[in-house]
Amino acid sequence: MAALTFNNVWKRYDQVEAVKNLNLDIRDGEFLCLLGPSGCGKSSSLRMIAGLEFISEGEISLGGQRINELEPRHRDIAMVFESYALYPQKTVYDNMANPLRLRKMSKDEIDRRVKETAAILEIERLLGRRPSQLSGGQKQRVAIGRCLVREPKAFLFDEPIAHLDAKLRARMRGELKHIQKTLGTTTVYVTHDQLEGMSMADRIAIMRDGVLQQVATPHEIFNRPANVWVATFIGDPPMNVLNAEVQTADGGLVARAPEYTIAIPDRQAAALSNARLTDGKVQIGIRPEALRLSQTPDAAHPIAGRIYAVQPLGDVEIVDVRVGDERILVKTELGTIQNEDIDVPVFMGYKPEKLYFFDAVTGEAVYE
Amino acid sequence: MSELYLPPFASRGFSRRSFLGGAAGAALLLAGCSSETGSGNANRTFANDAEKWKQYDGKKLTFITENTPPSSGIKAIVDRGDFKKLTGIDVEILQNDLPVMLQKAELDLRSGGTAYDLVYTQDKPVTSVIADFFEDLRPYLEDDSLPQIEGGYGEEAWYPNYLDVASFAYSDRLIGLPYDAADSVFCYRRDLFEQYSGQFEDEFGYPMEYGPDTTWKNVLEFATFFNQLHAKDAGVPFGVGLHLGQFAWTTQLDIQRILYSHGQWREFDIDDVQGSKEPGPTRWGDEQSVRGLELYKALFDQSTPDALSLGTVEVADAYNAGKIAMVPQFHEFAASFEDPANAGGGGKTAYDICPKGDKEYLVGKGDLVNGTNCGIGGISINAAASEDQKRAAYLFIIWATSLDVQTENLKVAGGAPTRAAVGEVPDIEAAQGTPYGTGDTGRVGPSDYPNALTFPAVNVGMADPNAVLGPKIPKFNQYVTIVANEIQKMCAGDNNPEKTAKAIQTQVDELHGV
Amino acid sequence: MTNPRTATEAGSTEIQDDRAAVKDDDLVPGPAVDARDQVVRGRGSRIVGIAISTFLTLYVIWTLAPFYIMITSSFKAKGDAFSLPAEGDWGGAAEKLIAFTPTTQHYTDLFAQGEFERYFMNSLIAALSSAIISVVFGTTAAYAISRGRFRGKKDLYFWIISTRMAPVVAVTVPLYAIFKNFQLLNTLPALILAYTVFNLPFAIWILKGFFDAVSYEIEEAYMVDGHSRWQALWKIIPLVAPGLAAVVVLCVLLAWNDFIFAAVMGGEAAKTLPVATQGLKSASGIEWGQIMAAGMVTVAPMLLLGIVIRKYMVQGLTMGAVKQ
Amino acid sequence: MAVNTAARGTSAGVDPSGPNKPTPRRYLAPLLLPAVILLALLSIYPFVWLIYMSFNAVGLAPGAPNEFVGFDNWSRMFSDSQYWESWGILAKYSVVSMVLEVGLGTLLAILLNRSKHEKLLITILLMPMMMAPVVAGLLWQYLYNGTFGWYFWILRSLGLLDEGTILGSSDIALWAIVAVDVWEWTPLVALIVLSGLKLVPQDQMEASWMDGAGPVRSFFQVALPAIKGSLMIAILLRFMDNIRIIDHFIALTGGGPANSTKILPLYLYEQSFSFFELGYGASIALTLLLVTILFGKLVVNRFEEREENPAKKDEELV
Repeated sequence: MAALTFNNVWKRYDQVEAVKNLNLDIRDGEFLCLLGPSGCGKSSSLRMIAGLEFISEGEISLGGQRINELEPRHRDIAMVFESYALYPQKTVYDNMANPLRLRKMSKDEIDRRVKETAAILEIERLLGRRPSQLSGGQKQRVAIGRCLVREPKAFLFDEPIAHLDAKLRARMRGELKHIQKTLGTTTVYVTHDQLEGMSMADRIAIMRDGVLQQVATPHEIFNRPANVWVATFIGDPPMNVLNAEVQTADGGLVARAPEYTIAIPDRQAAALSNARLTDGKVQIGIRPEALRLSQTPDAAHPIAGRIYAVQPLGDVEIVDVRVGDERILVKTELGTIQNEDIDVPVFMGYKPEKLYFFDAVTGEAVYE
Repeated sequence: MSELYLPPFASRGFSRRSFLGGAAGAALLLAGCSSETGSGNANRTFANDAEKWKQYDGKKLTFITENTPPSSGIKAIVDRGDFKKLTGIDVEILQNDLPVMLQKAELDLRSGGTAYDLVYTQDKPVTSVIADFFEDLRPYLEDDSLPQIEGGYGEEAWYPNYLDVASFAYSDRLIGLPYDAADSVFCYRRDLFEQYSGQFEDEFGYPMEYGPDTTWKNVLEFATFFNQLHAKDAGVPFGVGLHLGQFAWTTQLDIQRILYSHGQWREFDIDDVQGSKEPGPTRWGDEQSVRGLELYKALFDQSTPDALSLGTVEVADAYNAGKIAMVPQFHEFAASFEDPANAGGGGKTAYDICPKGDKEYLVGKGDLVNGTNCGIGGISINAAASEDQKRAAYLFIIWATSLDVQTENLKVAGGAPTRAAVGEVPDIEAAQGTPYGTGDTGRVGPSDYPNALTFPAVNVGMADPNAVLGPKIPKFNQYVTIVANEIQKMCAGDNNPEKTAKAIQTQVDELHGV
Repeated sequence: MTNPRTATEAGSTEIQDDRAAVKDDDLVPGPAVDARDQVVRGRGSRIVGIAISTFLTLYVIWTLAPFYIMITSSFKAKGDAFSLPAEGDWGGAAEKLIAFTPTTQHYTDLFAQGEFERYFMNSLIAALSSAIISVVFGTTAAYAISRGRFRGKKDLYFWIISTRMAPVVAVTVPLYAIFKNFQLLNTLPALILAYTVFNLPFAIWILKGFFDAVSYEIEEAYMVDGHSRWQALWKIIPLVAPGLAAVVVLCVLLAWNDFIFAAVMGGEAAKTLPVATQGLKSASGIEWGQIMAAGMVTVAPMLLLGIVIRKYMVQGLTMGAVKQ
Repeated sequence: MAVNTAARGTSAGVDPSGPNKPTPRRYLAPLLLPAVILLALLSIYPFVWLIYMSFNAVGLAPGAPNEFVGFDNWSRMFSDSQYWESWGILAKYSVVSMVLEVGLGTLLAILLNRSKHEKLLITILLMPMMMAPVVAGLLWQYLYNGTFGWYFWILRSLGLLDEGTILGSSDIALWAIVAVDVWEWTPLVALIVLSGLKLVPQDQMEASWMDGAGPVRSFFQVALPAIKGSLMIAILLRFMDNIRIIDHFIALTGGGPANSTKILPLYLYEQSFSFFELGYGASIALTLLLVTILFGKLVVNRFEEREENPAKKDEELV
């Protein structure tokens, strides 16, 4: 078990820069999630740790030791692949025993470890089967088992549960977290699914276009996103972002758009006036759950719009509201909206303390 | 397959001489035969020879032959229109490697096909295999409605022995006329002989000179000498070249020369000219054959190390490249030996009769002769062709074997004429080596008719008692394959001469059901 | 795919891996082709790299050297140009191999005396005709086998394939006897039929694979649109066009390069280039220059084909084991 | 579990993929029959003829009766030492060229697979295969020639050949033809194996590195099982071609020296078309055919297995 450090790491493929100057400390025993959309460089980063990709520039160290030049097999890192990558001609037992055999472990020891691990994963009865006789979830467990038996310095997971159905995914999230906590092994987990990151990781590292956006606990990522991109990436449904201009009014600051004007709370007003906004342009972020709806206009619901669509989701419903050219999602309790007809006028209110402000040009969040 | 070989009538030992001797009987016989060929123009009368030549104006003949210079020469002469002008007949000449040619001709003739009107019939590899499918030419010889052979059919006009070999197989049917010839002569580097004669004498006690009495044992010693010389980085790489590789029948000829030189040893107890469809037990395996093989093996050990891959052509290439001092070779190769572009050629070669047998290798009391063998190519007519085609084909045969065409062929392509008179054409006579027997048979120097350099040697070699003409047996190609394989094995060191001779004997006798 | 070195654009023989599409992170290099270049290697890797380059270079030389010698020899004059330097004289060897005065004599001789134009045409006619027959009959049969479901299909299919694999000589023996009865010997039709023995099964084999890859829904769509079943079949022919091209090319290659059939059944009237080339060997002299020239005439058109349509050549030569 | 049913469906012989829905039979016949009839005329009829010939002494002349000889040809064949020797030479030739071609071809395929010049190299590798085998034979005969041959000269100059020539010695000639075969056909093996390598699952390769395997170990653990099918196809195709095509032998040695290169198909050719023992030839041809058909069965099975493989691959992703 060891800490992992990225030090000014770059990854280039010919013309394309996949990872740009990545600096990241992963603590010993930590469960870190590398989160980002397709092509953000998260898999490249993971594969550089594994040794499956060259490090174009910079340094990765494991337990304080530089590992750039080490071949994958000498790094003592285990990895679970998206496709599980089980050896089709080998039984489950042999798949799991393979890394141990390569380490010239004694037969008894191998047997003991494989059976122990199989017990943890509840796959003892599958040991004699071949991968083609397993379901997706079972294969996934075997792939994890192949990593666990080794007791490596670090685990790498590359979208391990992406191909499972939703129900199984939810269950596996819990199990993976449990296992990681039990073993306490440093873990890097790559996913594009923010839910996996939020639910499992100690910390999340969010990447976009090869650049690390933010590293923080799930709580912090959700509540204090570093920029508008992170803010909209995390959360479901995503945060609403409205374009407005900051203006002075009534001794305070307001954000003004053609359809509405939002008063900026005092604690943020100071930061916003200090911040050097270009032409006063600002983006306002409001999570759908921070908005409330009324079908009658009043002071608590100052923003007027019209219903575009209503999506009921059991106990809550998502209301899609058109305001001028923009569309705003509101998450509200079922039954808030009586008349669901299209184009019926509605009025929105918000909690001022739940407003986020971002520099419209740089996208950086502005906090007090 | 045996039913294919049932002879029309058995006639062992019936030779041309007896046939010609009984002239009156023959005339009767011919009269009888000609009446059978009573279709088409057979009974027409013609005002003159020109009309006789022209009677098949517009016909087309196909002649399948080997891809050797004489045939290329004929093709060149035909292509320029000589024969067409004379007869109005078109001739398509197809040239192939001999095995391919045989394969095609055999397939066609055996199946009664008429793809080929005329077939090149090399005496042993072709004639002895498909003799039964050729037209008997005797009626044609006496047919007034056809032009006749210039100079007649007889020894006066042709080289001795050629007629016998090309005309008969297994019967008294006359199935072909000699058209070209490949006779073995002994070729050696005269420049090297002169240069090292003294040195050789110092070591072996007699001068290194080649003559009619030079024996195979002498040749072996010459070769040994040259190889020793080469070990000291002088002379040429190898003493003597052999024809061991590539084609089985040239391998058989290579050993046959040597064996025949010792007591005129023959492979079968049969008549060389007629051959036999049931040759009986072979003589392979007897003491003389073992001695002969021992001599051959000794020669092999002094020959080029790649002898097993050298066929006739390859050994000539090696000789031309200056790698070999002596080689028994077919006389048509003189043209390439005289080519000044070649390192070993260009006037350095002398041509003489093949070596004589040596008494050291003779078992018993036979004669020692200068064993000489040959491949005599005749032209024969496909018996299955229509009457008119056959008669038109006959016109081609007598034209192609005529004195003028043979002389022309010698000029065009370095052909190998079958008529003695070609050698008497003034230019060609001048180009020949000095007459045999003067002690200086090998004429050296550039020539317009390089092949003529060999004529003096050929004249003697191909005459009795030196010439060995057989064996004509239906399974000749199988026979030579056995011989070649076993000799190659012997030379490769897999078998000793005695076992080799016995192995040949066993297989050949099995082949003939003895 | 943003990575320019991924497998997808690499062309013919690469097999597209559908996992690439599922993969979330497009920046991961495509499977198989280049990925291993990206793997971190140990210290010995440079030496290994040099060894690999050396091996590949040597192998290319080993492959091309005979061609080089063939081409140069076909342009060398007789005599000295053909002689070899003394053994061990590498300098002299290099000189002989590179510096000589080229002559087109051998080619002129071939076409002037050897009737090589006719042999060339014979080769072309025999090869093309057999290819066309095979592709026409092969297309319908392959379609039927691909789409049809009937008893004995497997056995029928195996019989067809085994015909392609029969030893040439074994087939020649009876075919000779049969063609003789039909008086086909020494004609181009005999050769065309003989080549069809091997080309037709081959065409069926390859084209079946192509038809298998065309979804039946496409035909159903045509039929729903109002086409008859025959029209629907006709409409999907363009979809197997690459297969048709591959088959034509390979059939031509096989027939063009045949020796045994042409030697035994071809005769003069249907003499093809390989037979004519072999026929230049004679018992009284081998004109290596001319044989090399004839070899060039025989091989050049196929080399050209091979380079132009490499993809189909690869597929056909491997009996479709290599899919495009 | 859906996967398992699909797999079961496959092994039960039902068309797995779905596209090949049945076409009504009345449409099949006109499509299938022309080719089948043509092929039957060109293969079954000759085959029956071949069997008939093997029991006869065949006369080629029209009307010349074929003489029924019972099992004479067959008993002669079984007691013909050359027949068995020729099998031996064929086996020796095939096995050695196979080992070399598979070894070299696999190595080449691996290197090609990682090469930046893959396309160029494949084009170069294709070149020998484009050459008519008989022309290749002639070309190599020239290269081996003891007077003009460059390869002969090189071997001599390197001191690798002290006595004798290449085609002239019964110890070397067969290996010299093997070299020609390797030259012309190793690329074929390489291409087939290369296509197999393209199917090697990269993730499994990586997994095995992560497990701690070195390049050699991971090749045997992951790549080899994946290319096994391709290798088998390559091997069988080459074996059958060795039986099918004898052009190299005809051009290079004609079976010599001392029958050391007379492989069985060549012996058959000699018996049939040099000696016109067509009946005997037919017996030999039948035995060769039998062996080829056995090999053919194996090849077709392999192909079918391979065609089912991609399905297996998909299922791993489910």
